[in-house]
Amino acid sequence: MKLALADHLIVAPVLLPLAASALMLLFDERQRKAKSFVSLLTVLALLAVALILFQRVVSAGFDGGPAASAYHLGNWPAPFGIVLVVDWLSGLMLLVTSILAVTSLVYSLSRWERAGPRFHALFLLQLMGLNGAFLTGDIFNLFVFFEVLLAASYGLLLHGSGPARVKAGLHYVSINIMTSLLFLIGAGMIYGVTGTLNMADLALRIPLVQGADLALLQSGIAVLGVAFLVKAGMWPLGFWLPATYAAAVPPVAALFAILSKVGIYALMRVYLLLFGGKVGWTANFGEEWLLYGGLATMAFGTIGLLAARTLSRLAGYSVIVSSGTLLASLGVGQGAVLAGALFYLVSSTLGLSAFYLLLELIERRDTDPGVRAVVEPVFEDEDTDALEEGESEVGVVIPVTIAILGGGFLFCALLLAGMPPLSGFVAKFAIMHGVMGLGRDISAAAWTLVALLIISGLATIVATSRAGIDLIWTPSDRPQPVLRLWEAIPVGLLLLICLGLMIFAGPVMRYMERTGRSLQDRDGYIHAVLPAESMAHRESQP
Amino acid sequence: MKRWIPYPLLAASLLLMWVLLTQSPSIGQLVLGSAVALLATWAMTALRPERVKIRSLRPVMRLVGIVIIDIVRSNIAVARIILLPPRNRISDFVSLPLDLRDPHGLAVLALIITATPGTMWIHFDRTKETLLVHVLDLVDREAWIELIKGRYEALLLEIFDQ
Amino acid sequence: MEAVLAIAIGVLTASGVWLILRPRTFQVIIGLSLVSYAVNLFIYAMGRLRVDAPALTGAEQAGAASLSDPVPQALVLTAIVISFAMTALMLVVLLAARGLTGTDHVDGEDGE
Amino acid sequence: MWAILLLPFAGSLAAALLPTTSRNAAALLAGAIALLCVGSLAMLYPAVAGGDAIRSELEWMPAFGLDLLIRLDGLTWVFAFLVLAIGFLVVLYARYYMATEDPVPRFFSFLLAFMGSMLGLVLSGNLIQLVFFWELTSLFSFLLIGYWHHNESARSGARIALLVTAAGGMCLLVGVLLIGRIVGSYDLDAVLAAADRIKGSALYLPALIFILIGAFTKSAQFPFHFWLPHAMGAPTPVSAYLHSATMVKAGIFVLIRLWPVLAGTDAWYLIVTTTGLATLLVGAWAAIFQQDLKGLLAYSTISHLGLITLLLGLGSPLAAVAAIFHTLNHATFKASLFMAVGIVDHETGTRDLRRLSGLYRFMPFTATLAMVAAAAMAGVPLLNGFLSKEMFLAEALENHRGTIIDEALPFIATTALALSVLYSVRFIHQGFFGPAPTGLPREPHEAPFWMRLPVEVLVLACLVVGIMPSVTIGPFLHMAVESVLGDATPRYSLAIWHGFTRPLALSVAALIFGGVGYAIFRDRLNAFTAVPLMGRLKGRRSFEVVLALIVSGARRLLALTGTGKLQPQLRLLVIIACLAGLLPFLRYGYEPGDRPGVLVDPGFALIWLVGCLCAIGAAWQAKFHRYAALILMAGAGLASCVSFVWLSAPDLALTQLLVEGVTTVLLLLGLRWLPQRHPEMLPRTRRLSPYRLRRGFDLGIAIAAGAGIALLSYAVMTRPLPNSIAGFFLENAYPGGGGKNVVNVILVDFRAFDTLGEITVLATVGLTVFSLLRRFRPAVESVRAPEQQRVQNAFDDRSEGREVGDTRADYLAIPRIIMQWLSPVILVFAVYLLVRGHDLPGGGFAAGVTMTLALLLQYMAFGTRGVEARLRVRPMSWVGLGLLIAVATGAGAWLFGYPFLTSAFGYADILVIGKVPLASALLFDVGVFLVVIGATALILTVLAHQSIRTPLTRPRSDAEPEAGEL
Amino acid sequence: MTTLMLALAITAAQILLGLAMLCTAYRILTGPRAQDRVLALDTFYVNAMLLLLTFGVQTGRTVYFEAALIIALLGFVGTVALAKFLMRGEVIE
Amino acid sequence: MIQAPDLPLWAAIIVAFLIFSGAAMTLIGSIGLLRLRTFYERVHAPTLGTSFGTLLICLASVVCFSVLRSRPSVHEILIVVFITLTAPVSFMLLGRAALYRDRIEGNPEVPPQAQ
Ligand code: NA
Ligand code: NA
Repeated sequence: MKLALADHLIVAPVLLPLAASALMLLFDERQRKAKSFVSLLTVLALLAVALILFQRVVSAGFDGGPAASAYHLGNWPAPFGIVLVVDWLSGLMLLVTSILAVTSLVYSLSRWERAGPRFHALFLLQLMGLNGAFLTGDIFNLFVFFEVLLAASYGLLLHGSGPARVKAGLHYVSINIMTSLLFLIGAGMIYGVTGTLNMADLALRIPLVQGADLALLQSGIAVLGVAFLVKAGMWPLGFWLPATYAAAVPPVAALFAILSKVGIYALMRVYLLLFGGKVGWTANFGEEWLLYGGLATMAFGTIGLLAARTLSRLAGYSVIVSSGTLLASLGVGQGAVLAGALFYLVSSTLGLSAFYLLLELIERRDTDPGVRAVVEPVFEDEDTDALEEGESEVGVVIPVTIAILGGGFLFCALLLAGMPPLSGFVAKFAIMHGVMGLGRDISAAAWTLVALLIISGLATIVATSRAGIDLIWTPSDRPQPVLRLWEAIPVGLLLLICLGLMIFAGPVMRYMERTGRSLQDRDGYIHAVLPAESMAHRESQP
Repeated sequence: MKRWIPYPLLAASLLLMWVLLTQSPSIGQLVLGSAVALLATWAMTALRPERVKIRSLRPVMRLVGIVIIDIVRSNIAVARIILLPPRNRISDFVSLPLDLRDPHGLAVLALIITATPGTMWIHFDRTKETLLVHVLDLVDREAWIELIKGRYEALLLEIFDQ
Repeated sequence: MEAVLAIAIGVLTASGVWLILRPRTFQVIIGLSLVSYAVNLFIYAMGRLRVDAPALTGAEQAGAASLSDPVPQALVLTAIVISFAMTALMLVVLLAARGLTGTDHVDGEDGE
Repeated sequence: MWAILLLPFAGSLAAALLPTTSRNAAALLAGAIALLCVGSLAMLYPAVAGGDAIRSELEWMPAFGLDLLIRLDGLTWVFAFLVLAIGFLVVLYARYYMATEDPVPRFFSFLLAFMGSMLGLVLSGNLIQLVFFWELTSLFSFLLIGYWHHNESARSGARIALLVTAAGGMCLLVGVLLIGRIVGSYDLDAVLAAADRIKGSALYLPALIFILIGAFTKSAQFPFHFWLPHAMGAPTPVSAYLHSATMVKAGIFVLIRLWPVLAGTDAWYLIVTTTGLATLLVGAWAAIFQQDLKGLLAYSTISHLGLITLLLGLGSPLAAVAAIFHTLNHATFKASLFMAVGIVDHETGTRDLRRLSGLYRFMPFTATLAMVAAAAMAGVPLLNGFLSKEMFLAEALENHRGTIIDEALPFIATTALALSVLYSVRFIHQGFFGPAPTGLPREPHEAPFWMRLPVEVLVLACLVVGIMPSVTIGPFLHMAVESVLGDATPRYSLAIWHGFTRPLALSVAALIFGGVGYAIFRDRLNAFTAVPLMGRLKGRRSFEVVLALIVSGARRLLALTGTGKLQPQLRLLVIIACLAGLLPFLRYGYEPGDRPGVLVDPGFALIWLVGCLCAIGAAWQAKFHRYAALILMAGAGLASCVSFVWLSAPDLALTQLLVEGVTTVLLLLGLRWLPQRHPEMLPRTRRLSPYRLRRGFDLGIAIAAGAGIALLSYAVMTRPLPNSIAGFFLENAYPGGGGKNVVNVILVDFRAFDTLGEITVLATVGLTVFSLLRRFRPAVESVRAPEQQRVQNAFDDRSEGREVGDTRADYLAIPRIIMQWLSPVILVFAVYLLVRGHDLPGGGFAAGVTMTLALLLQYMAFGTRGVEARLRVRPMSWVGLGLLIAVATGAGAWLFGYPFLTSAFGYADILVIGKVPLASALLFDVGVFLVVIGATALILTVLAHQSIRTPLTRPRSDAEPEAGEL
Repeated sequence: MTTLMLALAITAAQILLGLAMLCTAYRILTGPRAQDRVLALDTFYVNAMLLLLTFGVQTGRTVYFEAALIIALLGFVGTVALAKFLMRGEVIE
Repeated sequence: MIQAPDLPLWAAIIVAFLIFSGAAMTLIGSIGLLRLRTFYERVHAPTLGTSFGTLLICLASVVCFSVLRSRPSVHEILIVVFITLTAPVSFMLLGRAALYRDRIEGNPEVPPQAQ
């Protein structure tokens, strides 16, 4: 099958960062300017590609056409070759990723890229991993991209070195290696029982598994699910998350905001695709685990929010709460919640990212010189690329620094707490509307979800108001934080997008609803991936 | 010639190795093998090995023959030592002075001594020019020294230029 | 054969898991390696066992069904590479942790 | 209409952007906007007066039944008018109240935003929208209360207000969602039309409770009232605005708005009446003991809010009318009182009743105004407060439900009103009469005209309404009442004189009791520093204690439910994974399949006997004998390599064998930086039982995990193979992929994308390792050269004729020759593996690792410096190049219009050589090859480089003389 | 018959090699010294290589040859590193 | 798996003999690893496997595949060559390291280093 040039765009989100980072490896380590430039260019191109792909999904999907389109790598037919699929969900995730990429990168350019070597290559590889994970339609390829994104995240987490990062890194690496092994076990068993790795093909084959094979298949899927849940940070598998995110340098943590969502994405993708059929045993498989796990995660995150002593921990537990909310929303098993959950996903990801960018600016005043000493060169041959040297530290001191920081903080807090005027409120409303709006009775679990949504929002207010008042309102003799324009702009941009999400909640929600529906009605995806005759063939089987 | 094929013997051996590996002496493989062998020899020049100074290749066959015989003999001897019940056997280190200086010659000697069961090259002290060998069944210290110096070193001295 | 391999996988896993649960970083890295061995064998086993049937075809196609399943093998190859990479990474991180925290305890603090 | 809503927000934004010094501009802007809005609202009056609601809709989230909807009816109009008119007066007042150096644009910005939110709230025609603005009022009130955030009281007051009201807002949201669920719409008109459905629904009670919590928190009803007095840290204009017409009235507004659909049930009656009653009493009781004028007003506000709530709770239409009326009256007199107190504070520098006295002679105008307003608050005839109070008393005397509340209501009402009289009298008498004050922070004098003007306007309103109610407030009240009650609007009269009625009697009694009470207790009241009976129940303290408890509880709970340690996390992970894998078998049972097994080979079994022994040994030794554990691990690895060969997976065996070698070297490289561990280092306490218990438990987990995975694999292996995708690969590898080695064709063609990802992982890890080791800080003990080197170098140094390093040179002299000559051999072998990989076991990865091993041998033989003096080792570039080749090969397919990684192969007929198979996949494999060499070499050499780096802190002490024989 | 004889001989050889590996395993496990373990590991590698060769003869396939060749050519890399670590305290100086 | 390639009797006998004796030789070497007393004695034992064991089994392979394919198959010689080149390197390095370790511990069985 010959393709037009534009059709190859689907693979660009993976190849572009890969090629750019490969190119950077050929550069000398000192050519920072050039690397920053290439990096920025790549990220902007990624944003453009994501927008185009998104636009395609939107225009095709809302016209009633097939929103999902598949790219058969190597020109091998599915389910044999690997496919990349852009559909409602992956298009959205790509877009969110590239937005975060742009903001985090711009933010890092003013300072953080210099905290260690090879930042840009790692950053781009991280993007490649994320994009690949969102695009792939193959379960083992998903593993590979998980590894790519994890490998890059290890590098980025450790960027800047220092005891806190290294210790967090050790935990993060150990847990994730173990998790990857679980992923392999799960994926292996799924292949062992079904004989395929393509997700669409699996969706067709899984309902046909019968008898004693069922236990094996479910066992494999459950193990795989555990792997996803670790990434998503579900209680009690997500204790690593706040510490890890807190240790990372701000632009990295800001990009990591999407990392925990990869686990959620994988759950949505795999579980809804494989078990969305509502046929036989696949109906509602594992739902209650997601639900109760999600609720427990929300509760744990809430406790953490209240207990957090630093802003970065607070943000970490917000990530947990957000994960828990999404898991529980997935678990309540009501389609109407999906749209709200997706909206929430986008909104909370952007909000958390902004929060991570911001909190360092706020806490910057407390920079402890002792911390820096540890990461100073140890050996004589280090080249002098430490944070301060060479470049002027005098930024554009905006006279209203505090006002901007305070305002930004306030908006982030509101966003995370689910208060107006930003999109957090709409997201929370949409989830609650979904949870309460359906079914004959509101189940106890639904009530709990609502209660936890409220309580976690309150806890966010309690915690952020305490921290915000301490850091911004309380007079102190700390020096005025130095805020650079290019650090403020990304935060503002993210918040602006959240405001936009709120204002244009109608169309956005329409998209989310279509996304939610497409996840439940899997045919669009399967049709896009598998050739028609194989569908027909499979469907004719008992 | 020297410039293009710095180590003709090496190149030839590598080509032979290629043919053995591919198990097909077709022209195609020969050409490819030659190319690879050349590539490898060039790579070798980059490593700048010490020059191999060979005086004569004639004693090589004799050396090989001796070594094979010794290996067979000592294999049996060592097997007996292992299998038979322990007797009063002395195994000890033997230190002997060497006249061989050429590193490649020494390397071959080391290979021979170590590959032969029952003797073991431990250490060559270049300052004192003495070799330390461990012998499993040391009946007669002098006999062993004579064996090494007379049987192997002498031949090697003939082969390698000093 | 199946039983032997299953037991082998089990023993490797058990040893590895036991090490992973130990408090010293080096134990953890050895444990992860052992579990990786086990997982590689496990994935391989998902294609069922076949002796003397490597997945080599050719113009003179043997019956495809009689060959061993190449898919898990390809997956294991990828997994081997990745687990090697992860071992390297883990090692370096543990060295860094050892240097920065002054102990090889996984939590950076001594005392069991 | 949208303009009315948007203007304040736009103004807020504009004010925020003004320079901090432009107080006049900001005030002018705020005032103009308020006036403009009042004007527009007035123009809408005729349309509303007709009794119909004006609706204006903007699509927002139609899918959720959520559209932006402005709905203007009588009630809304009146409330909006209050918000805007009092807002205007507050702006005027604030202009003169706020200090010159205060950066007021921010203040006016918040004030305008608050005004907008409040307007949005009352104008909402949609319940969700209402909640939206409701939360915004919480937010902006927080900012306003905390405006003087350098004061601790302002900060904590703001935070308390925020927490309480935001929490209430979230409850309100739930309640509203429930209403939406019952009604099927959030549209206010739809909701109001569905009164019966709501009251009959099973969800009525939860909805009611949630909505009431929301309303009560906002309107400072007992027991949520405590935030209000603490909000007094706000600038007085803010208090005047928030606590008269706006913030606290939001709750009342919601109660009134939803009165038709929620009121009239027993639950409503019981909850609302009781709460109102309690609030009425508590507020009034606390107010009389206040020494701070603003505190007095705050509690009086609480009390009056309780009164209104009580009225609404009664459920009768007349009571509702009274409630609405009193809401309006309270807004006017309370706003003016706050402003008057503000003037007093402003001009004297204190608000302490005990210090103030005789101010009348200094500020007669203000005093008069305050007196009139206080009289209105006390319910003195000819003032507006009197009218609504009479209505209240009349309702109090009515029998509503025949409960005990009904019986007691007249007495309680009278008592509360008497208290109200008492604190009003106390306020006026103590503040404005008596001897001249002494020791005030400032010399008191009359306030400027413009500052008094707002008070005068409000007081005038009190008077006019009080004297001529039906002419002035009548139509508006009627309009508001009708919009709420509709057809149920009762007949009521706004006359000043209804004759000698029972309510009048109670009213008079209250006035007398209040006056007498003040006369008796005035001095004693001044002595109180806390409110008797309620003193212990300090709202803020207990709130903060509760918060602190929550936080410390959360910390304890967090420690209990979470962990920062790695072992417990891994333990949990393993346990959960085991359980997850196990659960399905509990349901379906475990049974091995019936596929005929492969006969056991003794060699294979023995290999694994050894392998298992090694694995267990590694587990046993890893703690103290790292080196031994490493060897044991390699043994186990070798067993799996051999079994891959045995089980027809030669590619895996090759790869794993090669990786084994590299891994061993890698771990050894690392081991150099890990200081020794000895069993002696263990303290004896390790033998304690919890430690053993944990080990036992871990052993159990390990065995369970092992057994579990063994059983799983056995079950799968004994089952017949499903109809898998493998068949396609086996059939198409040669015809479609041009390779006979199916595994390799999968790797470089069918699933080349996996391989691309995999080499990316390798490259990324290389980068990470590189980055991390650039700042490597070795453990203190291992900075020095290893002990062996120190000893050997010392020996060399000591010995005659030897130089430092000779031992090493001697050691490696012979092996290094062999290792060097082997490198071209290994290179040829690597190329062989690469070239043949497509048809036979091998491939780019195996070839790459082989090359790395050759390189490693050189490094081991010649040392880092030795090798790098000879070779240009630039692994980073190799990685980059390899990745680019792989990507470019894949992208080459685009030129032909095929997807990425589409392979091409053919047979090139080259002269002499004959047919040579060429596949683009081979080029891809070359990329893999390069990346693998680059990345593995990068990792290993970067590690190796650590040894030759010179630490900044400590000179390298190779030649350190140390005792020891060699 | 011929085949059976050969098969039995090969299997017997494999068993012998397996037993040889068991011997090496004993040394790997018990040492006593580090050098004993290394030596035993090296021997284990050689034994495994020979086992692979017998397997190749048994199956009549040459595809397993490269695995044996890798052990022969590169199996010693690990041993060299281990030995050098013992002698010098670090693998690459 | 009891199987073997289909060889003529003479070849089968040769192969069987070579393979069995090679394995036996190797086993003897490994037994030596068990039985011999000191490390320096034990270090001799594996050479049985690397020399005779390998040689015999490779010869078996040569015979087997040459007969099977009816053309000379001598690539096994590479294994013999490689193992002969590489095994001594390991043993030498290991032996010297052991010597150092024994000397540093003052083991009387090893000769002291001459200054
Ligand atoms: Na970092
Ligand atoms: Na391959």
